Amino acid sequence: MKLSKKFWLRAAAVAFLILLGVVMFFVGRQHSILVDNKTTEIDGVSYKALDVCEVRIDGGDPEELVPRDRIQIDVMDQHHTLVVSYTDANWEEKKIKVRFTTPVKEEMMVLSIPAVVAGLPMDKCLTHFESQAVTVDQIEQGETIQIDETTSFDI
Amino acid sequence: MTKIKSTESFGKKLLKLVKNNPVPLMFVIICVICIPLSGYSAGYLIGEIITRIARNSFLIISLLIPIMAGMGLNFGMTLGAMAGEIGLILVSDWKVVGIPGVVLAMIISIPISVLLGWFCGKILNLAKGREMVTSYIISYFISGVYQLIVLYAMGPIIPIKHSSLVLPRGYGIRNTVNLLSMRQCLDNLLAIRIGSVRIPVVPFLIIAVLCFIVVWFKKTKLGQDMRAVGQDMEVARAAGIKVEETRIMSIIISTVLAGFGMVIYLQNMGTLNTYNSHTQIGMFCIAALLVGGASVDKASIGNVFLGVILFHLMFIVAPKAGMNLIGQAQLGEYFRVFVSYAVITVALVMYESKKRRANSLTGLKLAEDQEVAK
Amino acid sequence: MGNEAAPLLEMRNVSKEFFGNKVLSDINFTMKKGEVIGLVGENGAGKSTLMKILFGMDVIKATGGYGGDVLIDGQKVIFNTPFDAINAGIGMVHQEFSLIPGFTATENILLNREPQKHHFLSEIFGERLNLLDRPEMSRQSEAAIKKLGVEIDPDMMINQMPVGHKQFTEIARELSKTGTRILILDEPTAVLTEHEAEALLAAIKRLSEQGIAIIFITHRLHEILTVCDQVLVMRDGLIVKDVPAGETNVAQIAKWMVGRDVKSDADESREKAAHLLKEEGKPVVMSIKRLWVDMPGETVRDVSLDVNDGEILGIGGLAGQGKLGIPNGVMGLYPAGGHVVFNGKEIKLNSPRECLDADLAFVSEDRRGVGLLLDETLEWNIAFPAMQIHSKFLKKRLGGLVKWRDDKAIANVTKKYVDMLEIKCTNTKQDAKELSGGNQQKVCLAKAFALEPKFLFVSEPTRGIDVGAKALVLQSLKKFNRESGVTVVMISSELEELRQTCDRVAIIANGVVSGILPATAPSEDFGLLMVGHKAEEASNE
Amino acid sequence: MSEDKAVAMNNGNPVMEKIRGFIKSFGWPRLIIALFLISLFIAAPIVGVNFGSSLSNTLMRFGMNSVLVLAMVPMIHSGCGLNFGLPLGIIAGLLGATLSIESGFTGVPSFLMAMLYATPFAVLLGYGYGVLLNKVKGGEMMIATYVGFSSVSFMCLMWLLLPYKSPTMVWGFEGKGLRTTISVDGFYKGVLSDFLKIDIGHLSIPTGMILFFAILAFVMWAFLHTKTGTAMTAVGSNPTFAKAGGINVDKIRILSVVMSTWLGAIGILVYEQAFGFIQLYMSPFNMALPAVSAILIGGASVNKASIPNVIIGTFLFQGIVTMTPSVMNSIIHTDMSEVIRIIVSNGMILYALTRKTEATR
Repeated sequence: MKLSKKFWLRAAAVAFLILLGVVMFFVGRQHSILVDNKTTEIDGVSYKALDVCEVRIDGGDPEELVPRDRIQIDVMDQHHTLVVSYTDANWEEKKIKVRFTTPVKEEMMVLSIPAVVAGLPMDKCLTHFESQAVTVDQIEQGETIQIDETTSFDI
Repeated sequence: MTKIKSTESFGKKLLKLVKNNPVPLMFVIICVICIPLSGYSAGYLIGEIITRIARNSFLIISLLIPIMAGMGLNFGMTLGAMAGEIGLILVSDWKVVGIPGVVLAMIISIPISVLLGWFCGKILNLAKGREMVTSYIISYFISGVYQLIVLYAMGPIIPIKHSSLVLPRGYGIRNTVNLLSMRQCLDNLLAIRIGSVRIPVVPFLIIAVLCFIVVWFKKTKLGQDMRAVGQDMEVARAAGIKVEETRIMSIIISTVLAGFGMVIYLQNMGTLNTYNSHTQIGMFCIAALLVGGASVDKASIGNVFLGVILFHLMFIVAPKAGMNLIGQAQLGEYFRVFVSYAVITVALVMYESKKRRANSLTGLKLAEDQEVAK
Repeated sequence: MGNEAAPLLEMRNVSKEFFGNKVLSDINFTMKKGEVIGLVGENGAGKSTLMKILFGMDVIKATGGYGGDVLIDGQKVIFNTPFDAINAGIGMVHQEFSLIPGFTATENILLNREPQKHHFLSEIFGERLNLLDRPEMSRQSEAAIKKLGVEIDPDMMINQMPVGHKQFTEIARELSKTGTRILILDEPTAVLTEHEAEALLAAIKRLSEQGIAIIFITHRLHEILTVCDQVLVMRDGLIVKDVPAGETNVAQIAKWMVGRDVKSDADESREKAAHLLKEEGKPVVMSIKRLWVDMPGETVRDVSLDVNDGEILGIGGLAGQGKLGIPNGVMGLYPAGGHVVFNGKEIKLNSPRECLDADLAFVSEDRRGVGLLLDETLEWNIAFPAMQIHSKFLKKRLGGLVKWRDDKAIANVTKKYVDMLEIKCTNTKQDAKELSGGNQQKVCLAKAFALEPKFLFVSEPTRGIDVGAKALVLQSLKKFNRESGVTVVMISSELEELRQTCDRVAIIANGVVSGILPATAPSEDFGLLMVGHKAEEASNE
Repeated sequence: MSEDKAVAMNNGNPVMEKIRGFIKSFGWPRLIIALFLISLFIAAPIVGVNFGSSLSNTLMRFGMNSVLVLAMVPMIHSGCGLNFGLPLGIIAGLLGATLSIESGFTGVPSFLMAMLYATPFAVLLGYGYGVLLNKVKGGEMMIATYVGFSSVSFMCLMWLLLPYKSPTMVWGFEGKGLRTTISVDGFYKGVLSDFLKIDIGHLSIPTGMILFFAILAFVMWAFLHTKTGTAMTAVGSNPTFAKAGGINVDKIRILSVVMSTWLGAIGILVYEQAFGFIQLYMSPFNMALPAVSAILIGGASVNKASIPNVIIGTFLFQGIVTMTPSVMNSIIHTDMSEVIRIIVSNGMILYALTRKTEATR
């Protein structure tokens, strides 16, 4: 059976839509990056927290971190640039710019700034974050579902 | 002489205008009375109206095509709204945000809308002559199916990961889904400000494109067929037009557009009332369209915009006017609900009685002929 | 003309049965290119069935097809749907307009055959998203209108057009179809004014000159003589005459149309004449003055008619001329105006109740729509009007406060009429919808008889029922009239039936009374009245 | 179910033919619903749900809702279609209820007075509604729906504005405007449902309430056997026939609408006395749909209905509403009753609307 030109065009249109959906999924995927400025130990080497630093991801607002700070930055897409400005031991202003990638499946990751500053490869600095089991939601008890055609007159 | 004639014709024109457009005029009067009572500033009102045009027009435009195909007001547009909501729930669980999230939600809604629209069209073909009441019941019926899916299947069957979406019992979606991550992302893109009024350029562009598509659609073969089917099914059938197929098409198109419209609507609202958002949307869209001067068998893009402006103006000012007048905001809220329903009732009654009046015209003509013959 | 090639259209031994009821037999005729054939005949003569066969209408196939052959260009053809017929070059303009009211003439002429422009999106979404090619549409419709040679505005909405223009639009639509060679016009002039009809006749001539063959069905016989080359006269499913138009005249055609060999019973006609003589002195019981009735398809324009006490008056005429409108208007089922005086009292129109209270009764031609409660029992059907109007079959309860339905009395009266009219049913509790047409008709009669009226309108009492039932129905009507002295007005499309049953027969044409003749008058006189010649003209010719 | 399949396969047997004819006339959806309910009743004792108390529950709800379902009958009979405008009758009932409490009656008299007060409102509203429906013949159902909706929302304004004084009904802190829920405790709570109540173990039968329904149903049945009742049926069966038979079709239709509206008003009073509360504002909004689907489940169609349809339909519908939560909960630990109710009831209405034989009107 020979498939008509129309069939192929239609298939292409559907494929385009699916592809668009997939692209949108990748592009629009939100990742939460927990930026850490803590003394950390990676592969047996300890990296000390910075005294003070300023972090920017993807040209967003700069955030200042003092030691033992952890902030959450939400980003879209997989490819990101990180800019860290800090003052090193010699009181010299330094700026480091690195690129990194967040895998699609990762929703929340920890980014260790001391490791970045130490020049470690990004896959060492950026690690998967296992969320703790306890959330507010599990404390709250029940929620009644309102199925009532008349409740929302707010438009 | 000429002057008298022109004023006379003007008077007649005015009378005709009043006679042909009682509903919009009634709303103009309500608004004129309520606006000063509410005490809102012009800037505030204009800003609100612009937001609401951007938010609601797309949904209302989705009603136009079934009207063209003679199927009356499509109360089944809520089916599309539900499809859009399912898209949004999934997208927010997948943590796809911003404009990509909106686009993805729309893409997900398409197959669901097509399926539901096809179902609705099939059923309406079985109930010719009472499409409206049937589509109205379909919307309730599918709403039940929607609840079955969202309340019971989401979790165990359709994986939902985030506890912020799922009810504490472990399955089913919460009453409200937060869409903060994509809230007004379309509206804010390229938005410009004139004075205190923010103009959401992108939604307006989308609506403009849709209007263009509707106008273009009327010029296509399918559009022509729909108009023919809408005016006389039997003649269209005799001419070889596939009547049933054409009617189903019109409902499918309307449902898909309603799905898109719902996504646009909800990205502006920023929250999704999982079990209630869609139920009222059909009613409000239909009321707005009718307020714009449309009737069951005739509606245009102009009706959509006039309707949104007048209807929502009333919606904004009524509670405040009630508050200032009697000291009860609740009164104004009930008032606007009452007006919405009353508008639909009046429009339906006018449509039905007009149909009957047209039938009695021939008799009058016969009597007249005999008078002349004498 | 005289080429040796096969004729454009030929019918050979065409016959058709509806459920064992022969409606067409042995139809033979041929038709040449550019020929205009006039087809005339009474209602039910088989004209429309013949045309349905030619046009491949679904109903023919659904009822078992037809016998014989239809040949086009000497080739045998079988049309399963109208679309097959259209492809073979046959165009048909039906009696009822098949136009979309809110479309322009152009849009209607090219309905579902619009020239289209292809574009990219239609590749994906299908041909139906092609854009309409408006300039090309205008060109084609103007060409079709020009071919017809009439002046209609192609951009005018149908619902703003005068009737004549609608008719022209319909014809133009057939012409715009590629290769239309045969055009069937089913009573195209019935709705036209004189002026418009003339324009149409001129158009027919022009089309014939262009080589299009036309079958022209009409009741206006002089039109046939003006434009046709050949006249086919049909009666009782047969072609009784096939003559060149030049060799005949209106009176002759009228005679052929109606003049079957009446098996006139000498006794009966003598009896009838005697009865008529006896009744002549009788007073007028109902007098209808300037009645108009708005009944779709059966408009009554201006009817004045006197009915004598105790007679059976027949009202005949061709379909669509308004004979059915008279009883429906008087009895208040359709909007009506004018004056009706019964027994010296004016009857209010548009009020069925007043008529029934004045002891009038009506058996409608629309059995299923008006005559019966299909979903209810025979008992209900027969007893209902009598119960409501005369409060019969009711038991008083609680000191007359409650009028309780007396189901036993109802069963008894139903039984009586079932026996009297020989209604075939399992029992009196059977639903009316389960009965055959003839028995349903008897139920309708029983319903009217149960009212015990002084005056009875019977509309098309024998429509769609078999021969046996027909005779019984007519007999019982006659008996009812002669024995109970009830005045009966019987409306029927079958002239012979009227002449057999009635004392006098009034003929309605174009919404007015064209003449009243005694039933014994020769049938050609009736024929002339039917086709709209006034009584004086009839006697002149 | 498997038995029915066997029936379908067994051709030629006259008994089987008869059964198949019965299924066809009864309609698949009704059969499925009936089988579903029967299986619920069978499953109930197995999963440990008390049969007696479920049955009493069903009976209680039957009594509460049956009069509302009965209110469908007159309008269906006269060919006005399904009464989606039932909220209008309910409003008349609510006016009666609130006026009776306002006048300070207690006990049985308060119920009687509520009925008495409700009557003129029901007649007046019903008359206007009937006149309107006569203007829109052919489009009754859609317009009925919206008449119901607009009247409910209009009454929302009125509940706030009308000068009610009784402290049991008025918002305490403001002193004006009625509360959304008003207790009828001390007024007419249980006047019917507790009257002649029979208790046998877990089973309790609200005799009074069922008796009250029986009286109304009998009156309705008797009415349909009178001259006017016969005319009403004829109007619904074929309005042209009725017109040709000298019936004033419009008048009969108005009468039927008034009757439906009045029954709606009485129905809500019966509902309230068992339920214990008067619910105002938006609550009458969706009262029509359950009543409509109940009578359809009982075997009525868009233009034919009988008293048995009311009884069977209400019992089936309320049976499902009461049984599904308890039984389903015991089986799968999930309460899907609300969703099932929505799908079943609206599916039933949809089925009735799309039946070919009924689509002619």
